[in-house]
Amino acid sequence: MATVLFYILGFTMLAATLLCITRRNPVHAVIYLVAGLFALALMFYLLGAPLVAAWQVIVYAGAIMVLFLFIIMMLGLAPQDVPEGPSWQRWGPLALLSSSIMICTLLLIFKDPMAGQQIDDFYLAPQVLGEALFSRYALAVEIVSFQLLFATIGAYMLGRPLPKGEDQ
Amino acid sequence: MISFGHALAFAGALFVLGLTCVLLHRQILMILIGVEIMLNGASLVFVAASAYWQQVDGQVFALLLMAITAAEVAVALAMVVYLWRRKRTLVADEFNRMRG
Amino acid sequence: MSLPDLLALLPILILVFGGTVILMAGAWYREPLPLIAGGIVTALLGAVAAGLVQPPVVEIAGLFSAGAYARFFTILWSLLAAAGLMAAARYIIENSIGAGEYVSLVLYAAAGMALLSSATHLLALFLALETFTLAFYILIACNRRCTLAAEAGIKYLLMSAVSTGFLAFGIALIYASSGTLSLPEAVIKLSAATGELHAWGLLGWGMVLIAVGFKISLVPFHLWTPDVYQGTPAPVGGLLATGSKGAVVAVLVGMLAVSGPVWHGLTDLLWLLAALTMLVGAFSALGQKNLKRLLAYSSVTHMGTLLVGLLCQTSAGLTATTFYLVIYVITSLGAFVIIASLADERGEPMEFDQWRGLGYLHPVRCGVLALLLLSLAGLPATAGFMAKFVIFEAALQSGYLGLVLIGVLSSVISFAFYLRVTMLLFEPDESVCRWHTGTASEHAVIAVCTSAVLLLGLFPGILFDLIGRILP
Amino acid sequence: MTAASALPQFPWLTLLILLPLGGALLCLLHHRRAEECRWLALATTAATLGITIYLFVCYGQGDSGWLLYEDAAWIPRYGIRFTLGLDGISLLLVLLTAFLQMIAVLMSWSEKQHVPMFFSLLLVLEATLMGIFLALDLMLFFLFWEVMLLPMFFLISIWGHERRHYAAIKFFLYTLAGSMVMLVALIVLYLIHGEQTGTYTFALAELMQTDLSSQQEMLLFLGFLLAFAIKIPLVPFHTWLPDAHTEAPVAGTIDLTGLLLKTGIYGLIRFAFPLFPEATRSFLPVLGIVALTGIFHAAWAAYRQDDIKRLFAYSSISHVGLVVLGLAAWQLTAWEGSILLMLAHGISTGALFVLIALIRQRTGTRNLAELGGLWSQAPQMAFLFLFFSLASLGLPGLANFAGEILVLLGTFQTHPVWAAIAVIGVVFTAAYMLRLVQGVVWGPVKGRPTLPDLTPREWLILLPMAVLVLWLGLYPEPFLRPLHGAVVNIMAGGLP
Amino acid sequence: MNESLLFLILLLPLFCAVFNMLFGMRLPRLFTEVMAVIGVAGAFVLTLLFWGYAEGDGSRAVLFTWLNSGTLNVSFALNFDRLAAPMTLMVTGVATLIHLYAVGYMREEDDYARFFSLLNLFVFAMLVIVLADNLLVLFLGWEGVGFCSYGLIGFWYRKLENAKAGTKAFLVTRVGDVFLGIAMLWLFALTGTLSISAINAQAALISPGVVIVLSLLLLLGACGKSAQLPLMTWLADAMAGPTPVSALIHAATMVTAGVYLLCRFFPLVSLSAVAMTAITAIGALTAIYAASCAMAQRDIKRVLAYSTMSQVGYMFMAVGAGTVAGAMFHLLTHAFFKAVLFMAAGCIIHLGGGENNIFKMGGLARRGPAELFWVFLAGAVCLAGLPLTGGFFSKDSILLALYTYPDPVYRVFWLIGIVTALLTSFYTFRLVYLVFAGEWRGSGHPHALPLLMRWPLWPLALLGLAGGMFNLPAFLGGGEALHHWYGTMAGRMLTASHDVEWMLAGLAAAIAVVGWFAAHWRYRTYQAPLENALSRFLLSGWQADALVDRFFIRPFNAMALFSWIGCDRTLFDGSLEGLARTATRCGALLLKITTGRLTTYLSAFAWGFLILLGWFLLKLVEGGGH
Repeated sequence: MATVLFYILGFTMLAATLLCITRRNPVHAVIYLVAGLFALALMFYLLGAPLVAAWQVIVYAGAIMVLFLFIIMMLGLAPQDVPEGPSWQRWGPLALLSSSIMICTLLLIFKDPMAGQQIDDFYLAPQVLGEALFSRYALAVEIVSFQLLFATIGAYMLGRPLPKGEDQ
Repeated sequence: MISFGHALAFAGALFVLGLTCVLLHRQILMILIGVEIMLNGASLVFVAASAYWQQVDGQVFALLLMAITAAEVAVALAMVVYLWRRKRTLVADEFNRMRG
Repeated sequence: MSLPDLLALLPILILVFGGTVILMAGAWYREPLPLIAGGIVTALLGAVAAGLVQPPVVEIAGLFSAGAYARFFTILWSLLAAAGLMAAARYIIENSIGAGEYVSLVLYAAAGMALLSSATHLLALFLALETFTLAFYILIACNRRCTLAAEAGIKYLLMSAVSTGFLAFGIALIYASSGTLSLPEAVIKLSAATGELHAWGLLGWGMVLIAVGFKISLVPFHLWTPDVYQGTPAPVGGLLATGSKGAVVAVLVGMLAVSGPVWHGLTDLLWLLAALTMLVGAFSALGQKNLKRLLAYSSVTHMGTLLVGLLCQTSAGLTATTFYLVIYVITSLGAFVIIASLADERGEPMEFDQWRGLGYLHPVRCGVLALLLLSLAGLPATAGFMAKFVIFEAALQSGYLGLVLIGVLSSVISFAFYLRVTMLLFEPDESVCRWHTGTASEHAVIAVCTSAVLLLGLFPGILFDLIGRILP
Repeated sequence: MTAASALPQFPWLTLLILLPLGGALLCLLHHRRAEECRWLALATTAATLGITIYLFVCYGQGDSGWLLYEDAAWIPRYGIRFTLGLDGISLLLVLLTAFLQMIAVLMSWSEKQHVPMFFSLLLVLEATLMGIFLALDLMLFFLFWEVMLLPMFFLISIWGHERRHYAAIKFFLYTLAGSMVMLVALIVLYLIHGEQTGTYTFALAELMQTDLSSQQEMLLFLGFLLAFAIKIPLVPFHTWLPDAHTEAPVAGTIDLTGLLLKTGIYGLIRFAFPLFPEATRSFLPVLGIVALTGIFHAAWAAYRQDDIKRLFAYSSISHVGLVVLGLAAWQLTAWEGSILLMLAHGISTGALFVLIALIRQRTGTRNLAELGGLWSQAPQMAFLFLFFSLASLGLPGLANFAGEILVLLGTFQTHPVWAAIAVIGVVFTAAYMLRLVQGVVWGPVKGRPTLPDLTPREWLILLPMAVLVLWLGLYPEPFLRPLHGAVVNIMAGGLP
Repeated sequence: MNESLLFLILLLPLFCAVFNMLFGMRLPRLFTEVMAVIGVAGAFVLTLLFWGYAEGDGSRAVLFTWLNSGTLNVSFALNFDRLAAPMTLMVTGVATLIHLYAVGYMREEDDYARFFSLLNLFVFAMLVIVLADNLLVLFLGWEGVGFCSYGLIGFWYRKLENAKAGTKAFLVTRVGDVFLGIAMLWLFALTGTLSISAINAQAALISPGVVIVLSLLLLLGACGKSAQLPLMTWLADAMAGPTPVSALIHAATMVTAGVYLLCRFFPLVSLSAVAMTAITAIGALTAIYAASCAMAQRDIKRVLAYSTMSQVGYMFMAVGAGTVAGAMFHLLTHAFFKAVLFMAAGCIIHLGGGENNIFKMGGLARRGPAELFWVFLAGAVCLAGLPLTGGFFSKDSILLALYTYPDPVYRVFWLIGIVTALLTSFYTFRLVYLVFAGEWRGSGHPHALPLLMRWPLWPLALLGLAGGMFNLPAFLGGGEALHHWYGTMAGRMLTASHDVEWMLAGLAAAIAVVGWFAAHWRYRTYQAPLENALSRFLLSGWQADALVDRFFIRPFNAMALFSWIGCDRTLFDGSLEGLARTATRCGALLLKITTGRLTTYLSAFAWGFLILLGWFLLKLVEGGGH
């Protein structure tokens, strides 16, 4: 049952993503992506990662994508402002490139002897994850926190309005 | 029982789709979205591998990856705003004053 | 996190907390000079701490090494940060960039590089790499008066983001394949599986290679380099060209030094990459008319040569690579600082027309620039030659005659374009005009770099001994 | 190694290198006073010349050991040592270097542009040349060998004539390409030796003991030979020389002809031959034929030149062809002749370049079609021009003849056909030389009816050269004496 | 006295040459002139003083070691022996008179110091040849005379033709030097020494085949200097020089150097019959060739030049016929009368106001001083070989030697000699008639003849006329003094019955007279020069210059052009520049990839990734294979 669900979710996710990347309107794209991310979150859950799944929804779908939407709105990127996304002249070689990459990647992935292994049932309780996060990986968390701090600074430095007369 | 290979295949497909998005679009925001998709693919591998190896590390990586993505997106979007203000365009190819 | 761990982390802590303090101070205190001075002192303190404090542990939290090798690079990157700040002082003030933010970002980047150089864990590697990459996004673009900087910023950012994607996926695959995130273990597991080639591991390492290749600009992932170098203000460019590449190479060297020869599956590929990189970099630089772009292509060539050293995977090769790296960092930094020191309200001299005949107006700096360029080219009696020599020696020892010959070819071509610049500098030209005379701090950095290049060129034994002792 | 006595002796050889370097540094530091730089440079070169003459007088008695030997550790990790040694061959070349460099300094006295840099480059060049002729550690040699290119490059590219950039780059890259190949060969040799014996070293004496398979030896020899052949230059690797000669300022031209070309030959003698005796033996016939080809090819090409500097460039190629022929003959007399010819050629052609520079200064042209009647315009100059041209075409009694005849006499002993063909080259030399003299010295006066004749300073430059040309031509014994022992040593495949 | 004092003979002219070179223009003219004459005259006197050294086996003097390397040890050494002594005396003696003459001749020349200096240097170099003990020293003089003649022929360098004539002389003689040089190298390789006497002593040990080649090499070397076929083209052009130079170089000294060389190496050369025949053949061919050319020449000096060539041919024949004494005898008498002829020709040209063309002269017997006519006539009769003159005896002895040579081929040479004698007599009297008979046809104003240009002719004229006395043949009651003086060096003893000798002498006398009559018949009254093909052919010296141009100079030029343009410019530089261009083009191509557009860069990323993937797949397939 879980297995079937996993595959359904997987293909849903891929479909949503495919729709996302072919949209010309960024708002549509983001919405499709959010759908894909939800499916992914459920896959995480099925793979025994409830906390990651929850955060996927909260952080990715909830925060990051909303941030994207926010920026699109803020800059007022109406669909006509968006350059014609994929133009058909570029499709040919790109489709070839992408599909070759896709085929090669999948071939490589299936070529590995481990590809046939099954994932045993696994469930990682949030508290175990939390413990690992704040003991073994405490230093990593610190680094990430600093990174977020400097990202804020950076966003502030770059995002400030330009002095008068300097925008073109 | 989920096949490890299949999980990775989903992840790989997601990654390649993200890469395709990056290649396909000329608009900076869409390129960033493509990168997010690629990173999601990576997360899926981590989580799947974590389950396969019955370890916590993969999930930790996935979590921290998410955080880092957030930081990066913050800066990237600030840059987008900055560029928009400067040039009123988000087409990546418009930024080609330096070349050769 | 125990006390010994913290003690071992002291230099990083100094850099990071010093940076944070200066950031805070910058919010209240708008005078830039003291902030910059504080930053320099912090960086130097970090270096001193790394040099003097003997850590009680060899590994920090299973993520970072605390060995002599890591400390050496911590010192190097701290000093680089100090030099970068000294060179940037005028740039910060004249462009009214927030000094607190700038200084803290540089210190933070240095901390990131130091962490990367000492990473022994894939997560640590990823985080440290992201850390200074993030800092560079901002540093490149933070000069709001410069349009080229914005363009460079977005190019670097997007390319870097994609490479992050590759790195993350690569690490994920390695993890999936080996079940561990510890760097040496993962490497050993890969190399242990010689009987049956692990597709995932191979693919994972390949993707990591792409990310690394992007960072150190290997062909074909090098295309951003000239654009970003050109757009980036020289004080930042100096750091970008040296630290961000050097730290990546350093971690690879450290990894190989611990794990011994690996990469059986990748050797041919790396061979090809190194050859391509050396040649494409050299050929591309031939037609350049812009000094910073030229330096970018030259750095491509240099990274190709470094890759030759890495490819050897022998102790001679790693020593040579480390030596080469240090020399490259010093020389390259010197060149960028000279460009920075000449910058004035017109910007930096970049186009060749601006350099023509400049040697007679600014004889010392142009002379030194010529020397540094020739050192980059590998003229004997400068450090650059010793560096090239040891790489070739190691490569020949490992039997890479073909690569060495390609390296020789690229050296000869490199000489062609470096010589063109040096010739240009001393070509009498009436229309040449003066640039900034430079400040004492800039001159100090140039002097240090120059004397290091000369000293290490004539007496490279000092550095060899040091590297011999620190290499794990 | 025997001469490496335990007694600490005065480090003359190191001084020979350091003195010009110090002078160069002082010149640079003193760059605000151009006038004083000239004197500084002159004093430095004079002091160097003094030392070399002192060494010549003290040690030029034909001892077969090292006349002087200095050795110090340098980069122990790679077995690189700072080893200098002086034997008869080096002694003569060092002497020539010091002499010609002083001439070059005097000749550049009226240089106006960027004087301090000019002289410091000249002095650096001198130091590196000394290093080349003295170094016994291959890495040390290579270091000097490469660094030498740089001052020359700048001399051409900054102070040269119209096509200076082209010429400078061509010169640098061409010679660099060769020497990079040599570097690779050098490292391979080092590694092979290291693997065999366990000691990794660049010391010439030890590398000579390496056992090489004949194929290895041939390849390595070719690697070395390429570098030297380009520098010598042997046809067909010679085309950089006419350009470099033509475009270089006079001091540069003197150094190029007089000294740089000699470094290639010296490299053959000192390194390529002793390191790879088997390969040398099997390659000598090829070398001889190449040298012969060079003699004729260059003489022909010289015949068609209208730029007199270019003409002399080709004449130099032709002359060094004869020098190499003498080496290829592998015969004692021929070798001594070759080395003597190197000296003679350095001086006589050097003097001719001096005169060409003076002629150009006065007439503003180097084109044969625009010159003529120099004897009416400036008889003293014309006389000297004729004199050195005759020396250059090998008139007996003048310097070149002594060397040439030794080469030919020696070569005939082992390779009669080569020698016989080379003698024909003598006519060809005469052909282009006489065409030159006819165009410059004789004929109706073109341009101004009179030109300022030689000034005392110019006499000061040319007179010693004329005296030396006569001396070498009539009584070369003092210069041959130091060679006897040294040449025997090297031909026997060893070092003193 | 000491033997090394012999060097004074050499050093005196050298010293005066150097002195005049350095200070000549700064001192009074007279001083320079006196120095110049003293240099030569002093040498003459010294030769006389040192005459005793030449007797017996001669004397060797060593100054210092010149070259010393390996087995080679060459000294500056002189050998004053019986062969050298008369030659030295002749060279210095004639040169002294020529110097005196030159003082007068160059009275109006400003650049006199260079002239006298070169003249002295020339004498020095010639003496070096004569006195050299070893081949290297000989070569020094050999090349030295080459250079001095170069400088003297091109003395009036402002006219480019003169300079070119000098260059031509130098170059052509240098071609000969190549053969001498090769011979020298070979001799050294064979014998391990360069000493001439040592080589001659060892000559018998050399294998016969090698001897032939060596002799031929020496012969060719001699041909260059002596203007024999095929290296004769320079001599006629060399008349561009001042007349004293022509007298010195082309009469007395340089052209005879070749003969002297062969005489020096006679012991070696005579070992090979083939070489001897070759020498005779060359001499005979040149003699008749030059005589034929002389018949058509219009320039007085060129007539004399060709006559010189022809007479030197006789000397070669003499050597070839094995009589060194005969060769030297003719050499001496020829030096005297030819010097007279040249110097008188100088006076004639002077009188004609610089006119060289004999068809624009005439009537000089009355127009000029009578003594000039007599002096010239004296020289002419010697040249024509009228009986009892010096020329008659010396030529006769050569013809005798040819006639009596055992090899029948020599009869052919003898016949050529006779025919040549006929031609000689004809063109000599043609010259005399054209110059002295009839009316003045020229236009130039005569220059005054200084005294110094007149009286040096007399002693030479007398010596020429009476030259026969030196070696009067036995059938005339003579003692063959010269022959006896040379002793062992004299070569073959001529043995013929007096009847034969009388017959030959009579024939020679008859031939000379016939020639005279023919000239008298043709030129007694003025005849304009013939303009037919034959005369043009002879005038141009059988088109020799054109042939040389066609077969040597043009190919040389073509080769030179090929080396310079074809090889260096096109092939070597072209390929180098092509390489550079290719590199630059590669660079430009690579720069095109750097479009500045992010999409390009990202697709480069993707392509790189694809290649990586492909590589791995390949690896895995291969890895799966085994």
